[in-house]
Amino acid sequence: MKRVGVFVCHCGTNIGAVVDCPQVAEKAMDFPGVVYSVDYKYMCSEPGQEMIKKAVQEHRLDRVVVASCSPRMHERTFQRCVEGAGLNSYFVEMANIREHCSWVHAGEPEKATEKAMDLVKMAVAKVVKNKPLQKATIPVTDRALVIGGGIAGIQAALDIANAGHVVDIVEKEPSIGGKMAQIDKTFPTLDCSACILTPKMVEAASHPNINLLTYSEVEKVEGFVGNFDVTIKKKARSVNMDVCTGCGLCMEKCPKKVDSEFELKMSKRRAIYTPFPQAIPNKPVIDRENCTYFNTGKCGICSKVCPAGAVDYTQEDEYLTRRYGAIVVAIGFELFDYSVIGEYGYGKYPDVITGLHFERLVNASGPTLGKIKRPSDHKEPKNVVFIKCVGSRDPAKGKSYCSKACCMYTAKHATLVREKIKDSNIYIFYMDVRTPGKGYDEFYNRTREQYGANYIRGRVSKIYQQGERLIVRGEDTLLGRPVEIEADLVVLATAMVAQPGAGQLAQKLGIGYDKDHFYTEAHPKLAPVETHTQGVYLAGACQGPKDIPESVAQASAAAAKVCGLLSKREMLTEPIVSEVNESICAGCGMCVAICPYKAIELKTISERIQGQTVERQVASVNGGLCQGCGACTVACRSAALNLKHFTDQQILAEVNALCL
Amino acid sequence: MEDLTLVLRRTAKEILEKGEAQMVIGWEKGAFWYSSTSAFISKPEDTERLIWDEYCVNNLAKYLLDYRHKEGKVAVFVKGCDSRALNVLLQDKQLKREKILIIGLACPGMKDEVEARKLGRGSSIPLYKKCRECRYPNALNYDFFIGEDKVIKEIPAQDDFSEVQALESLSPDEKYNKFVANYERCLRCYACRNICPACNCRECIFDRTASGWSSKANNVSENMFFALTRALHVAGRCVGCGECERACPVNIPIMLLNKKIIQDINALFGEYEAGTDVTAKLPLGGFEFTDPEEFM
Amino acid sequence: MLVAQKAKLREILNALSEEYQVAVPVQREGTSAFELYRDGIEVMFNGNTSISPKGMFFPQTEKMYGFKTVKNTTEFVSLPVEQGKRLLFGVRSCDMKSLDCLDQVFLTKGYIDEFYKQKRERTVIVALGCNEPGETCFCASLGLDPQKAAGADVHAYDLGEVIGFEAVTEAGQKVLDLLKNHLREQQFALPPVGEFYLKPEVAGVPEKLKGMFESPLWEEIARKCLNCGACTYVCPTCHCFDISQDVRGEKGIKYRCWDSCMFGEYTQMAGGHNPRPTKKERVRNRFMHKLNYFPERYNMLLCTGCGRCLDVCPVKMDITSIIQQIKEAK
Amino acid sequence: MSVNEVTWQPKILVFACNWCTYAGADLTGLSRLQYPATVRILRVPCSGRINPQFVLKAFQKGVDAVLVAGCHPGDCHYTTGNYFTRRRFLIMRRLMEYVGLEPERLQARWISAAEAPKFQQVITEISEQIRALGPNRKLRDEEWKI
Repeated sequence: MKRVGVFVCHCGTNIGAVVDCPQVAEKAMDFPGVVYSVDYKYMCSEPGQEMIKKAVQEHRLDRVVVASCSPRMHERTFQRCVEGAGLNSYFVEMANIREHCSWVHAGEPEKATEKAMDLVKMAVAKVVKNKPLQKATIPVTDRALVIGGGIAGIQAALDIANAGHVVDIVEKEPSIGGKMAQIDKTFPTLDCSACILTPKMVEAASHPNINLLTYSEVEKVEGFVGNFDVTIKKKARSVNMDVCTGCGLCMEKCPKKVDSEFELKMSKRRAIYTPFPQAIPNKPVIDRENCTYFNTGKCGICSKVCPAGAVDYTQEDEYLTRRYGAIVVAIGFELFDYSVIGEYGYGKYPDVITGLHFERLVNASGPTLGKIKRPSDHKEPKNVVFIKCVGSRDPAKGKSYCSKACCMYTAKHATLVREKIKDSNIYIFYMDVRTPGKGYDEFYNRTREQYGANYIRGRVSKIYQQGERLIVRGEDTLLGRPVEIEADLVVLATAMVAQPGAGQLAQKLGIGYDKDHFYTEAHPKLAPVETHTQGVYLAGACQGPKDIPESVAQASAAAAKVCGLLSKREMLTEPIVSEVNESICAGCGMCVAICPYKAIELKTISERIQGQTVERQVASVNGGLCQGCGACTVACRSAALNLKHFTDQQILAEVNALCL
Repeated sequence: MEDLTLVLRRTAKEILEKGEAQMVIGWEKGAFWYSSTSAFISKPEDTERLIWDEYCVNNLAKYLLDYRHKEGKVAVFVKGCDSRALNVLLQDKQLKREKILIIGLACPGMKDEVEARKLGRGSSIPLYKKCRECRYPNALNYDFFIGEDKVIKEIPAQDDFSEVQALESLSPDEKYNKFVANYERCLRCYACRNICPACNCRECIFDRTASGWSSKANNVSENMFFALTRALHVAGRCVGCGECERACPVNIPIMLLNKKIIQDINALFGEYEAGTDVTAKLPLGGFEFTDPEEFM
Repeated sequence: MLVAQKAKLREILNALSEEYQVAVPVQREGTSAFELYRDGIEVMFNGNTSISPKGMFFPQTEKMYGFKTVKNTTEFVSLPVEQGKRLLFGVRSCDMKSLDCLDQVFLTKGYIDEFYKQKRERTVIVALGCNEPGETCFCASLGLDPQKAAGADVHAYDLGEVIGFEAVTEAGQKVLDLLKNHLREQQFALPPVGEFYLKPEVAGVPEKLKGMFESPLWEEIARKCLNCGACTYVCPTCHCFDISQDVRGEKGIKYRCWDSCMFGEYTQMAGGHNPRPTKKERVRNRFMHKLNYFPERYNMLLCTGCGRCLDVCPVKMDITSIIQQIKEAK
Repeated sequence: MSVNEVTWQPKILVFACNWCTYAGADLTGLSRLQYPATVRILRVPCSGRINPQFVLKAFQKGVDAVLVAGCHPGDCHYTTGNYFTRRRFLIMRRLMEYVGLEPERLQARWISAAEAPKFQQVITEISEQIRALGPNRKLRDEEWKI
């Protein structure tokens, strides 16, 4: 017979004001197995935990039930507590009488008390069936993978590499750098984006511990923390990277011109190209879709002019599989394609552009060499209208969330216009101005006061072309009157959205994502860079809209987590995994098909059956791969599979207890 | 069928004489004119016992499990339903194809023994209901076929779910009362399970009371737990051979549950006919992202 | 002989119901069993019930006692026992014989099973003679008189339009006394008993089986067996049970329920060993028990020739043919 | 447990996956959203762990309704567990309705960790439905008193 101790927590008045805790404790003494029961103000406090430890000793308890808050809050606390008392840490169960009881039945103290008793009864019924579980160890491969070579990926890779671990960066574009490479200046300091980014890019490229795998994508992820086997597809560059010197002759001579993605179609690039002059690696790729040679079999100029003979039309996509101990996902964001909605004439009027277009227009190496010229007729705009929250905070047409960086970059844009075009007028339509951040509000105030940007609170209802100008019609909600502005250029602060392939990558990695396809962190506050899949971490805007400093900070945090993991040769694994009763298992393999982690395979065992040795197949669970979901247990008709700590018998015991 | 009986005996004899299999599983005559029963022949001279008549209803596929760890091959005669059953056993990885010699038969439909006993010799005996409804009378998967692999029975255009639908149209209480009436008399003898080819667990949870899943107590609640659990366990693997119902000593219409699930699987996840394709993915062994969504 | 028109059976049963809790054979949903009599229920006359009346004395599930744990002590609680006189109408010879077998088990050799005894003692039995044996019947081969069931309190005879009654015991006489107003005296000869189709010869079988434990016959016989429990559960003489409990929190009930030697779990030992691991051992045990062990201990076969096992077996295991095979075995 | 008509309160068992619905129920508490004290939540790692047999057992033992709840499709912490749940319970719900259980008594819902109002609403709705239906007696184990 087990000796269960029940500890009922008042949580100050959080529980105690609704649930009659002393009565719950008293009632608990009637439950089978309970030999000690007590209530206390704060079970999780130091004295509370001491109380548990003491009771375990004095009453020879071998199982503990803590009736308090959600196990998602304090399960670890009490596991450590009972461990401190000399019990296996899995000998504690929690009854959630706060979140699931006192807080939601505040007006019904009697029913809440009765429910609390039921919840304790269920926990007692389960805990007596708890088995001691031990964490096992698995080896850790000392190599990290960073997916995405933007500022977050670069920062994470550098931090990990500097700590002495080998890192591979996988970047789908031909160059690392990401969105930050397209940005002109950074707020609030207005230092040049390239000036602070390119040194980092160079550092990453030349770091002995970092391997760049550009123009590459993650194809498949198998394995588990410490041992991810990742297959990476290296897309054919058609240029031999080992031989190419990056002289750029091919790009000069290539006759085929294509819209530049980097310049957002505001200028041309060649079919053999680097995305931008400071690209790293600064070696070109052939865009096969647009290359004349690949389309017609004729041309071949690049090959002819290449002094190093690096052009190789026969190159094929290459797949390589490597084992990594940890993965940082830093695939960044994309901008909301507002042309789909078509409001504000975006996609229709050439002079309605996005903030990122503006970054290129204002950038010294951009299509206009830093002169702000409007796309339609390359004239210098005088009246520039900025519209914020385009697609953000707009659940009807766009996204419900705030894209966070727009208020600041719009202020920055306004400043840049005013600096470059002294006689310009700036009008900024906004819903709210949000400037939390070091130096941010000061920057915003400068924009208004020093640079004279006109902030108009209200939404733009319509934009239409009249002659050469755009008429922007809206409402100033502060003054409560309509506004109409003749604009030369309209800049939309479009929402940041998840990368289009974010969902698929998440499925490969087995990590979660929200309705907007931003990746879900393990805990919004306490585990902001972890995911629910052990060994996979998040950095940058793939987790949600972020500005550069935040992305960098998160990248360093993720790197710290990776270093923590890789610094050990082996790690402890959760013991809550499925197990097979081989004597019952018939080897039907239903579970094999169902396991999302490919943690189950059939193995052949030999067995004596009536004096005869026979070989038969049974399921076998890889404890390192198994994440403990338990889907296999339901597929197993004969119940040969069971999930430790959540066994059929434990769940049935809870069901039975509830119904007493 | 008498002619085929001779062919069947000859085939069995040859198999045993040539040592192509250590045993042949077929049918022989039972105590009454309307009963044929399973026969296990390992000597060539005993093949004379074998018969093939309209009472060879017993599905032989499951017997193969008894010999899966034995050396050598076992030959088995299969009708359409036996053949589908055998396919399910292969799909469930309970048999090795190379250890079985399958001799296919074209089934004309089997006659209802209960009716036969009632009506007497010489009268026209109706086919089992399950045979009237059968859409796969011929063996689907075989090493060789006796006679011509030509359908010799009338094939209904589609599965008949009318009884299921009739039940569905009742009120909750009416439905429940029907099932109570059926399962009140269940003896929990497990004949349905033991004859069912889809019930091929090494150890059934109902044989392990210690597992906490079931008790031996016989009452409507436990009996229905058994019935519903078994229906769920064979879901997507029930070949509709109806042997459960035939085996039931208290005449419970067991197929009412199985057919309901077959009907729903077809409607929800696309048409699926268990045991017609060994390589098919089991309906409850997977999912589609596009499955109907009702839980939002 | 005392007789009544068959059409008056309803009145008779209604009259008996005032004194007894009456159970009668009833057909329902393609099966038949003894059920508590309710006015108007149609009594089955042709053939025997598919389910034997064994359960009236030895129910499939029977609560034995309750228990409660309070703190660290356990209290036993006796459960209410149904009282009052019962009357079974329409029990056939074979099933009467099975009660003789069960009486041996539950009431003799120094062990009295109170649960069985209590039910047996408060039950009077009106047996019904068989004129036309069923196709699977073979009671005559086992020495039973299909028309006159030994051990019954009253013999009833199906005489076409009328039913004849003869009291055998004092309790039976009381029953007929109750029916005074419904019965009249009239001479009737019993019709001849029809021909049996199955005629196994059991003579010498129990003795022969003594040396046949290791016979290869068992493996052959067992091949087709599915190891379901249909035969044992319809058998009027099979009497194995398991004791189990239904625990709900600090309270529980001990109950016993039928078990079957056909099931693997029947001989499963806690340590994992099973002395009857395959169907060969289980089938052997069933027939050895019926035809050898039981006769050795109680001097009677544990088979009454009711034929139910032949009837229900999904794979047509046939005890008469098995008896034959035993006789022929070398 | 005997069913006393006067004092009867619906007893609703919620099988909740640890990552979404259990967390959603936690958030309901954190948000102080009130709902009837009729439910008892049983935590499982994933809705894919919920064996339909648990549901049958629960009805046998005497619950009045069962709610099976997990992450929205696509959001499963274990990637695909809830897709299996969906298949299993599409079949299970139909089967239970077929044998005469009122469909309200077995429901399945996707409730994310963020959907506290949905959790509140679903529980409130089910409680009302079950209150209207009254205690469940179908599939129930025999009741006994000692």
